[in-house]
Amino acid sequence: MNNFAVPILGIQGIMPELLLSLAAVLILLLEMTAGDREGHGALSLSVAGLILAFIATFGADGKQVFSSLLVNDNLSALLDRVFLMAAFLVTLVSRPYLANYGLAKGEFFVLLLLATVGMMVMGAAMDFITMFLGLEMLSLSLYVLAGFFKKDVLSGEAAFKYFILGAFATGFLVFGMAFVFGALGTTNFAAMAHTLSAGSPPFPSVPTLLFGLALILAGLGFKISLVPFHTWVPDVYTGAPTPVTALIATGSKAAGFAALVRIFMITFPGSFQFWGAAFWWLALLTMIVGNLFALVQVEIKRMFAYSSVANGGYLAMAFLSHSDVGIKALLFYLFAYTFMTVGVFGVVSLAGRRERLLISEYAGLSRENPFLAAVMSLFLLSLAGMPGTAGFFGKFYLFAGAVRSGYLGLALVGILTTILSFYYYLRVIVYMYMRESEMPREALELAGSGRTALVLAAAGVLILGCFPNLIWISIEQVF
Amino acid sequence: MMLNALYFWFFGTLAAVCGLGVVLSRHPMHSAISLVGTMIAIAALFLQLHSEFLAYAQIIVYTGAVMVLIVFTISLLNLRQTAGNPMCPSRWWGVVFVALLLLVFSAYQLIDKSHGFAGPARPSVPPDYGQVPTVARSLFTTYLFPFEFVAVLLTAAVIGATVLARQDPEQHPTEQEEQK
Amino acid sequence: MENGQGIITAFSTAEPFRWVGLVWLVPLFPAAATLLNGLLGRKVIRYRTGQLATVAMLGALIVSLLCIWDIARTGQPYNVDYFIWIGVGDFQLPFGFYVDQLTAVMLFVVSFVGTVIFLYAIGYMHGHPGYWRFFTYMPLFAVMMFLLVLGNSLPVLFVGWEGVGLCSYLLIGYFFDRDYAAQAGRKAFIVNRIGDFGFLLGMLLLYWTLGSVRFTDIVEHAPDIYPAGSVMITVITLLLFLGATGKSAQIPLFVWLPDAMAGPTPVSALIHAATMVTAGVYMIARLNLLYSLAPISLLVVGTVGALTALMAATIAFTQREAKRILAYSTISQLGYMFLALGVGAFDAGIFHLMTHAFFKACLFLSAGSVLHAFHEDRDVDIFQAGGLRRYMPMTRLAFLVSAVAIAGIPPFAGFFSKDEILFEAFAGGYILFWGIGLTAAFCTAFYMFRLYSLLFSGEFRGTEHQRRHLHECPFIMWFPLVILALLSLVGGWVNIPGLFPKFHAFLRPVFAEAHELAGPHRELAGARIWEISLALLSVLVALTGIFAARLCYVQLPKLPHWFAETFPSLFIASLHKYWIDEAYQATVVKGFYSACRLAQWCDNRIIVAGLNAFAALIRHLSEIGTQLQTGYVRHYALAIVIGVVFLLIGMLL
Amino acid sequence: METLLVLLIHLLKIIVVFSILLGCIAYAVLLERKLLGRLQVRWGPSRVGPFGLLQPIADGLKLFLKEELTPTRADRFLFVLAPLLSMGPALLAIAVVPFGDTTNLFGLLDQPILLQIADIHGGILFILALTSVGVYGIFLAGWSSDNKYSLLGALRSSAQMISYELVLGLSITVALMAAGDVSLRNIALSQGDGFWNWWIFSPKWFVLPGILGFFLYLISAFAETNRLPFDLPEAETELVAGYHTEYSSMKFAMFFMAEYCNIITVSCIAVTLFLGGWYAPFPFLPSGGLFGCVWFAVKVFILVCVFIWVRGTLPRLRYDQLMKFGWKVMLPLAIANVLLAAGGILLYEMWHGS
Repeated sequence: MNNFAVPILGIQGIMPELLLSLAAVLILLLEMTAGDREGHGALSLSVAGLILAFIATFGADGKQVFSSLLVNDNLSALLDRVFLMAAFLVTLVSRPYLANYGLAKGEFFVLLLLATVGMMVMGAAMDFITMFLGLEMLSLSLYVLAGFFKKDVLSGEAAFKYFILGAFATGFLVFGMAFVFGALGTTNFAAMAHTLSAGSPPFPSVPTLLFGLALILAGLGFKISLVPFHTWVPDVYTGAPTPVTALIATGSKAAGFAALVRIFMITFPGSFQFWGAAFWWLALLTMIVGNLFALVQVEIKRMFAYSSVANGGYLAMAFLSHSDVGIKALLFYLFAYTFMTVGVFGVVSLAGRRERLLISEYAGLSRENPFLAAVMSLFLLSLAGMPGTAGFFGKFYLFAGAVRSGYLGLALVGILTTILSFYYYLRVIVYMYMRESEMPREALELAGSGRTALVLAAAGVLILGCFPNLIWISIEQVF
Repeated sequence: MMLNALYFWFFGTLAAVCGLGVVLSRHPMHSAISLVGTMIAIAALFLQLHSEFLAYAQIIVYTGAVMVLIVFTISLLNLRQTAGNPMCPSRWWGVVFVALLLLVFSAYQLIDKSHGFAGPARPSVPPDYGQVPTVARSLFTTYLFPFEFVAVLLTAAVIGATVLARQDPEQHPTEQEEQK
Repeated sequence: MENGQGIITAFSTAEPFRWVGLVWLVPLFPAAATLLNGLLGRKVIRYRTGQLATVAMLGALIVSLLCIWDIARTGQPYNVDYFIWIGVGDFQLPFGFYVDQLTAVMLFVVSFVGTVIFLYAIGYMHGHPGYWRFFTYMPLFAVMMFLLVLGNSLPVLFVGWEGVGLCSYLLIGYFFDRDYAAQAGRKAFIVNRIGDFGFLLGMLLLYWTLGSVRFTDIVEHAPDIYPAGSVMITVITLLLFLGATGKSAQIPLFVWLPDAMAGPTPVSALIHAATMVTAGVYMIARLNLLYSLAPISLLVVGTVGALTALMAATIAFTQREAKRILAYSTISQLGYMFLALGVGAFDAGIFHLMTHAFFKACLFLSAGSVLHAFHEDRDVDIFQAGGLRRYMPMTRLAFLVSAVAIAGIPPFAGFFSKDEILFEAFAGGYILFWGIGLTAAFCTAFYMFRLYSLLFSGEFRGTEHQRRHLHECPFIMWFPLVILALLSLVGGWVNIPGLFPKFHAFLRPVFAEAHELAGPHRELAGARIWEISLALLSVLVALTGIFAARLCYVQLPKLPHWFAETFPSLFIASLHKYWIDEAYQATVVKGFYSACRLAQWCDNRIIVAGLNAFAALIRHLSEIGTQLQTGYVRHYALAIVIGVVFLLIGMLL
Repeated sequence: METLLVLLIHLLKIIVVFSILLGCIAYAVLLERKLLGRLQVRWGPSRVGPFGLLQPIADGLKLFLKEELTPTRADRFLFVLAPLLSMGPALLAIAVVPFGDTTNLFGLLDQPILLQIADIHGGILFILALTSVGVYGIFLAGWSSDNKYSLLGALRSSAQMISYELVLGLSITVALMAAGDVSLRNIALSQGDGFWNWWIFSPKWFVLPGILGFFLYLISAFAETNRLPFDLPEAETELVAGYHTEYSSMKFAMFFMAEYCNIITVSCIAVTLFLGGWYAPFPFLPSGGLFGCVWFAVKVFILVCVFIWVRGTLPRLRYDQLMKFGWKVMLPLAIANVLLAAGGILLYEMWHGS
């Protein structure tokens, strides 16, 4: 009976994931035994785990592990770094934020780490099964994190909506995976690509396959909040605790894009003529709707929610470029986007003792807390795409890629909507610097870790804005 | 052969009828019970496909655990009357729409066939396919990672459930104040 | 990718070692000082920040000298790429340095004058609030200036260009709690932005047409791509020159510099006299090949320079504040440099740049000493001063030496450089330019000795309280004055026409090609005779100016009043700076306002129907859109389903 | 022809087994009443027939003839379905239980037949699946009666069953791991040659996991069958007979029968998994063919008696104690037991070289 072969383990291929999971378990044990009420232990353990995992990402060797279910290549390593950075910054911001609400619990950090593990598995997945499991891990943790403020009705609402709609979208995703499996007889990406190339008549046009791909696009489109799958975004982003929002907006979105890249750009580039148009329309709609709706928002988190939607549109543009150019531009923008988005949400979470401020309530922030106002301005300018910030090069690479692949119109729409976005980004700066506050705002004590996170994010924005090549070098190594 | 067909049609019809029951029942409890029926019928169909493990797991997990919880919830909510007509026009639209969708898809399936596309050659089903030892073996070899990862996933789920369900000791005073 | 290659070639020993290979250390020293002072200045380093910054500058100076020595020894330019700065597909822009003779001169000026002024500032800024802030910005400025002169491509130069602009803005507004300082900072910033706009446009055009913005490529390809005198090259060079007029305070964008004196005096000396404002001159000299391909542009440069030189000098006649007079003097001297560039005498321009850096820095620092004695931050009214020679002998001596230098009396530095410019203009056939230059030389001598006389001669005219506090500045301040005064004396000896033309020989490789293109007019019969007689003439003119000034302000103090009453229009015109600021107010600002009003009118009448309606439409759309966000999960789910349907239809049909 | 014969044999087996089972159920009731009587020092039923042996028939007649009541606000469909759902799985479970090895009925048949209705793969999973469906019978009965007590009883019962199902599954796992199979027949076959080979005392590991597993199984079986001391769902003092308050006549009888049927079934499984199935305790005693059935019946009888004995001995638990006991004592024990067993097997295999 017990004579089956022991599988090739490939533990070294999942080292980062393993380290994070270990950190999560240790936090749980600590919580159980020591009763770490202030959350110091949890914070330091998470930080240690994230840093170790980050170091471990440099061990990428391009090998497929666990019976080709996962791959440990440069792409996944780079994506891992995006996720880890997002998680790292969010972790640092969370500490003072949670302390403010008296909720510094270890579970928060555990779920955060596990969500990150989910993202990393998604980024490294070479198989529908692992990809789906990673997605579930990510989603499940985020559903709970979104509802972490049990006393807060909006937080509960956010969790509920996120959960229901997320499950709904996941249904489409799994359905799509089933169809692709039905068409090609395998769930493994490499095997699929092989089948496609070996098939005759031309496989890329098989309706069953396309049907499946469309559903997968819809399912993942939910994660990355492309219009019209974005409907959950404003409510969830607004309702969830702000650091969680930051993670949803960056890590989760990046993971969704990672999955899309693996499926569409790496496995099915041959079917581009079929799915390309879909991305075109989605990107167009997303850019327009996201920016347009952001214009009229009065609540700052809601505004950033729509802004995040709009950014998803820019990112989706990358899928129209030729594979390698597109992926590189996408990766670069993911880095830039992570820094600036975690940055703005970090500022939002630390700017007031109360959640969900109106934009007008940021009036006079520059006087009360010049540091916050300054970094916020930097992040906003970067989001708007000012030269000298990371956002500029991110957009530049994306638009340039689109133009070079012959999608001038789409790039133009992108640029026009970017100009539109200046309006609502600068409005915040105007309020911060040029209006006096009408009512005294109770400012948060800006604890060390929160400040560190913001400084790091700002440094990231500036460094990428001045020396894009620092990241670009490692991006070039993806291929 | 005849028996096989008979078996299939019996459970197939049962699944379909129960499925309809889920959608058309006016009372959520009936819907839920219909769903249980569907699950069992599908499990039976799995059995016919020699996917024994799947069949049992389907019943144990879905019927024995998931649906029980749903039925619990429904009974605790004590819904006697459902609000309004369950088949308002928009739902009819939905039904029509889904039907159309399926129709389109079937049409495409036909086109698949008419194009002469037969799918990649698949190996014939091995005799022990779907049996418990086979499933177990692949779980511990090929699919070791997903299997172990699911454990982590479930841990996350348990933590999440605890976080959401646990009553924080600090919350009690406020609740009492609210009640006053 | 060969991204790492730059670093490897730069630091590997494949090539024979050259001292100039250490050039990357030059900006690194002040950068380190900036970092340390910025991070630890307020709490930890405090009053050591000044010493730290000065030591860093000294380090930069030493390395610079090594590099210059290397360049002088080998005569080979040194070009190095450190890393790919911006890389998109085939657009690869490396970040690198280029060191040739021109750079060497600039390096020397920046690092030497910088070191001296830093030293001075330790004493001058002592006791000021925000001491550490000053010594954070100053090394940062040095870093940016080094980038500007070292960069091997226009974008790197532009980074320095913008960086020095930023530092200038920060330092002008150093006393940010005072209204005038903040205003002056803003004015400088806005005026410079106009110039930068031209610069950026020119750079982009250049990239568009030439395909590269690296200096080596420009030198290599420009003559092939642009026919001499073609429209494109003219447009490019004019746009770039617009940038230069902004940075170097030339007509029409000079108005910011006098106001920029609101900053601390060392700032005025370093940034607004010796280094930053010469960036425009440096840039044109660096791109000499492009300009020599565009004669029209050269003519424009020369004209603007000559006019600026004269106009600023006449304005300086009537100003009352010491630093303001020096500021106009700076503008005027920069005009000289542009005049030199305009007549194709790039080396003369650079020469004047160098000598000017010495004596103008010295003048400013002396003025700073006076301010120091008056316990004044902003400026000193020269009619409230006088007789200071008794109280501040060292300062007076330094001031006198540099004033003589700027007036153009041999053997002081200014004589050699200024006279060469005038000679080149004359020799090139630009008689008009020569005439203007000569007139301006007279003016220079006059206003400079007016200033000297009013400050140091006669009796003290200020309050008794002030008089009691008058004192010579401490050693740490007068020692730099002495160094600079010394250089004002000997600085010109590196290029004595006929006898010792070392400087020209040194710079020749840089400008050789441009000279060939633009300088066929250098033949002048009996050159030596002309040269000597012209020199004598200009010395005469300068002496006349000095004499006139002494006459007016020492011997016959009534004379200026009589003059003002006799020719009120001239006097008032000069006093009011030819109403340039007012003209700007009336034309540009007012024009802008009326254009705005016109636009507003159009807006109200025409565009409300169009643009506003469009804006309203967008807003309306957004409002409608946000109403779609009902908050009901079922509606959200419906949206998803609709999306799925369209995706399916789109992908399958 | 061949197919028909196979069908016929199967049909016969089904008829025989179910007749016996139904008879057993009937007499299990009598047995319980008699035994309880003795435990409480009284006679128990003794009037109908010799020693009261015809009592079950009388009971059956009585139940048949009673009036069938349905509460007005009951959910009729589910009210009827509930007893069926209760009874069906209980009866079905016996289908996979092996009563003995093969037999050719003393040479009557050409080829031996299995003494089991169906030897399916994963038989134990089949039984677990059926058990989980059985919950619905009780739950729906309580819910459809539209009676507070019934609903509470039903809720308690289903919660209890779900909780203890985990323990049940985990305790069974020990035997499965030892035998390396999930087919009930194969598990039984792996326990031949003497009682020391039964998985309760298995030689594959030191004895503890087997015994612990057996007792865990037994305890959770009590809970699964809603027997004392875990019969909270029908606690008369609190809930007026719980989920079947509103049932009468034959429908009530079906719940009643399902309970006893379940007792017999769980005993059968316990015997098969832990007590050597149809094998005699000593290798020199015959256990082939119908002898096996006898041994099997004896073991089951003893276990059923234990059920009754426990009922007569132990008091009822409080509900929260019951749940706490289930989750905080039984479950950790069961998990630890699985680990223990796994370790034991590993050691054993290292010792014996797989």
